[in-house]
Amino acid sequence: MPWDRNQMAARAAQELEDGMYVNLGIGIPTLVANYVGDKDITLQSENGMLGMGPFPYVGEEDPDLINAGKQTITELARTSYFDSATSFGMIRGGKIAAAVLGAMEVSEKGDLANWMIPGKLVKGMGGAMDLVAGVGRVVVVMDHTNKHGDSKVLKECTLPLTGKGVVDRIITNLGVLDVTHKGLHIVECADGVTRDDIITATEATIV
Amino acid sequence: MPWDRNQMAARAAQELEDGMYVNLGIGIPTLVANYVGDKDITLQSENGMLGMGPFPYVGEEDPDLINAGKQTITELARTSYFDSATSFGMIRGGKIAAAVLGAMEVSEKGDLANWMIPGKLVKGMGGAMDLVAGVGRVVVVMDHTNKHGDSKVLKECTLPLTGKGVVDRIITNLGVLDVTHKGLHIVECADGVTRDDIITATEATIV
Amino acid sequence: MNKVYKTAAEALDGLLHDGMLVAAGGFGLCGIPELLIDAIVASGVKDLTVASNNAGVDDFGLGKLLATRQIKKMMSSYVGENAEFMRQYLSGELELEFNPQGTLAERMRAGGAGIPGFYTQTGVGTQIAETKEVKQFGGKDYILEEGIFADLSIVKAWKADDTGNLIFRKTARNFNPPAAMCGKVCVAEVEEIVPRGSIDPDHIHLPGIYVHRLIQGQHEKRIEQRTTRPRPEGATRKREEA
Amino acid sequence: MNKVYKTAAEALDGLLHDGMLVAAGGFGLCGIPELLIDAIVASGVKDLTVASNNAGVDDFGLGKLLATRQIKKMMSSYVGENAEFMRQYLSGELELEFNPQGTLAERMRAGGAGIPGFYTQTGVGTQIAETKEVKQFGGKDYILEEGIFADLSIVKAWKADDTGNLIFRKTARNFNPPAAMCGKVCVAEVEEIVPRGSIDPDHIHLPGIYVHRLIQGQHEKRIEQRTTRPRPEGATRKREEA
Repeated sequence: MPWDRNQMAARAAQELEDGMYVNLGIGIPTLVANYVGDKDITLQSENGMLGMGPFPYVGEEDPDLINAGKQTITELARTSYFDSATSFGMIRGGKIAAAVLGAMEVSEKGDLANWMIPGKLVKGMGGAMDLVAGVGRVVVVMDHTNKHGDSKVLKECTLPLTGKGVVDRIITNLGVLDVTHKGLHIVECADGVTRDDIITATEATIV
Repeated sequence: MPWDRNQMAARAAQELEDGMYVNLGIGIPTLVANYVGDKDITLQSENGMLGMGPFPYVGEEDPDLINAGKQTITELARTSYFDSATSFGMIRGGKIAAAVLGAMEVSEKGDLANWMIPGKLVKGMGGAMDLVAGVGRVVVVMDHTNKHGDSKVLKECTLPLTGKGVVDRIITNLGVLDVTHKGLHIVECADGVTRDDIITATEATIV
Repeated sequence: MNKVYKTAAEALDGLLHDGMLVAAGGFGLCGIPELLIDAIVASGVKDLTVASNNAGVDDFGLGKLLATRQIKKMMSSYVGENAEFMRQYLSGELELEFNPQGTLAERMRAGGAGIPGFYTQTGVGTQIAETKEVKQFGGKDYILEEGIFADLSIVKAWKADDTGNLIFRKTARNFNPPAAMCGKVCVAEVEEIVPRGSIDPDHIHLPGIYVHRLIQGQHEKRIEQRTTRPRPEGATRKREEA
Repeated sequence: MNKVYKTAAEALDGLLHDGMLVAAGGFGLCGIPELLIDAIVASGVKDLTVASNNAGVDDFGLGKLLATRQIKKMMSSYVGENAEFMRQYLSGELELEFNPQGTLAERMRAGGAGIPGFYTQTGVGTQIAETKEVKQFGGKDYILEEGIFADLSIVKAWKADDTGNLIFRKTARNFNPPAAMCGKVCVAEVEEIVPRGSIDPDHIHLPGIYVHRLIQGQHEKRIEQRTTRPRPEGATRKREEA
């Protein structure tokens, strides 16, 4: 049975190691925070914070304390604040060990498209281009196929790119794939999902 | 009679206007602070401070509070501290209205040499190149001639440059000269000094 | 040196002209110069280019300047919360220059620091790079991004002293310092102006040299997404360790 | 995540190798990582390139590493207080790359921020520009300066919490933040380590992400030029307005 959103998040959480500074994107990646367990992970919010805490208790929302998804959050004992230039300085400078991001499409070369559908969706890339260009390791978490059943794991992305050759690992509802210079390598299959199931659902080259 | 060090500093202080942020170099320029009178001037120390105060009282020296000349100083009510990248960001970015600097040589084109005598003096430029390239107005304060009686106001500098075409005004013991695109223009003569005295003491073109 | 003005309108007096480039601080609706935006709306100045990470929402922040059609062009990284923006952009009434968020922040800081251009890997191989010069360092491609030099900066801080030294609060700092740095003139609005000397000089986030005019005012500080969790019985800690 | 080490030697264990590039914080003798410098002297590592604004004095700070001839090359803006430095340089035993002070600071920050190169007007038309690429922006010449990517950063702060968040004191901040940013690994020495949560997160000057290892120790904090003025009868104020 393919993984659900929470199982995908839990799998992504296994990518994170003790002591890491990590940036989690919006959507399923946000759920990863619920599964880090005892690991000492510091979450960056790219609007200017390290050490992002959980949502506040009702009545304790602070308009001056939001995450990159504009949600009210809280601080922790380790928290620091800084401006946006400093925040992206640490992203671009490779100080963030890993980012877990959603995607619309990923290619077998590690290209990522997650910011724009021409003529349709023009919200902007936000910090995604900076993150994929700068962080140590990029892990994508997404459904393997779109709502029409088409593969989102492609030979070439069809949508405008967020970054070229930037994805290290893809975690989907079907399993875990690594981007290698020869093509995609299946690392793990979800419970009850076979290699053949993944190959069938994938347009990209599997090696 | 030519101006002495303090008179030169007093004359340089007239260049400063109310509300200005100013950087004063080492030597005679440092004395300028004694002559600003009621004008509201904020002094920058390029090692990371705005609002430089006077020397501390004996016994109140703080090793963490020095100016760019490595002297112990004090802070004022307006003081702020910042790192060196920020400090030179404001210098390079033109936020400092004026710098008053010493010089070894100045040319009629506004070239300045004040950091090096090849084979002899290799202390380094410190922040001088950044200052002359970045601040709004560069005022040089120096003796008109060197100890051998040779003019320090030249057609062309002979020493390695600190900056090219960067000097706006020259204040010497003999008077005040402006750098114009045609040559140097005598703005003012020290008491008892004539235009001819200045012309005689100057190698550069006076217009 | 008097930097303190009574109202946003007075603080902007003489600074506005049609076609100017304005850099604005804020992220989403957090830490935005809401009073100065309102005063710019009231001034009627038009054909503005605005460099700001976001474009407000339909009825708040920069969204108000979009509603009045005073903005000709936005330089932003994310404009997803603004339906009127989307409409004007898709119909071709509004120009939009998308900048990766970190590139936008760095372009502002660079402008303020006298740096006309810098190289970054962000956007290499994407449409962001299409019109930009590419240069290799250490065998890798980087693109040239230019500093932003704004005619006016508008920012929001928590507190100021009367010399313009600013402190921000939590994530409301965001784009405000780089936006402030890149303006020929910077006007700041704050929740409280305190006498000089009241703020520890080691706690100042933005030195007063960057701030030319200053107002104190009441801020709505609207919350865009109020996310909470239930309070467990007896829980009172506001700050906890993960 | 344990960043706290007992001694400077332990904190540097495994990080030193001959020929490496070290970025050091400090200005003059103010805010220099004196304990880490001593430990590097003791380690015997050699052929170092050191990026530091100054080179210490003959018997203190980086001057100690010059005395032992462990430094092959300095990247500095001002080395005027060091006679041994001058001797080694003039005799050709020591390489010296002069950087304008602001260019050096910005090169460190750039390295830390993933920016391999930036343009500046500083040094245009001087010997600093001789080997550098020139580019025009708005009709003016600017030279290309490259980011510094150090193998190791050594910095001194006033206080740290156990997660490596740093605060500096007065002008002892100086080059320490940009130096810390540009190192693959950064080791910081502080006067006091406090538990996480003890420092207001809005007062932190350098977030712990930049600091990999940390020691607490006793600092000499030598004063280079002790300048004072006589105390007027009854004067006690330490902070006054000009």
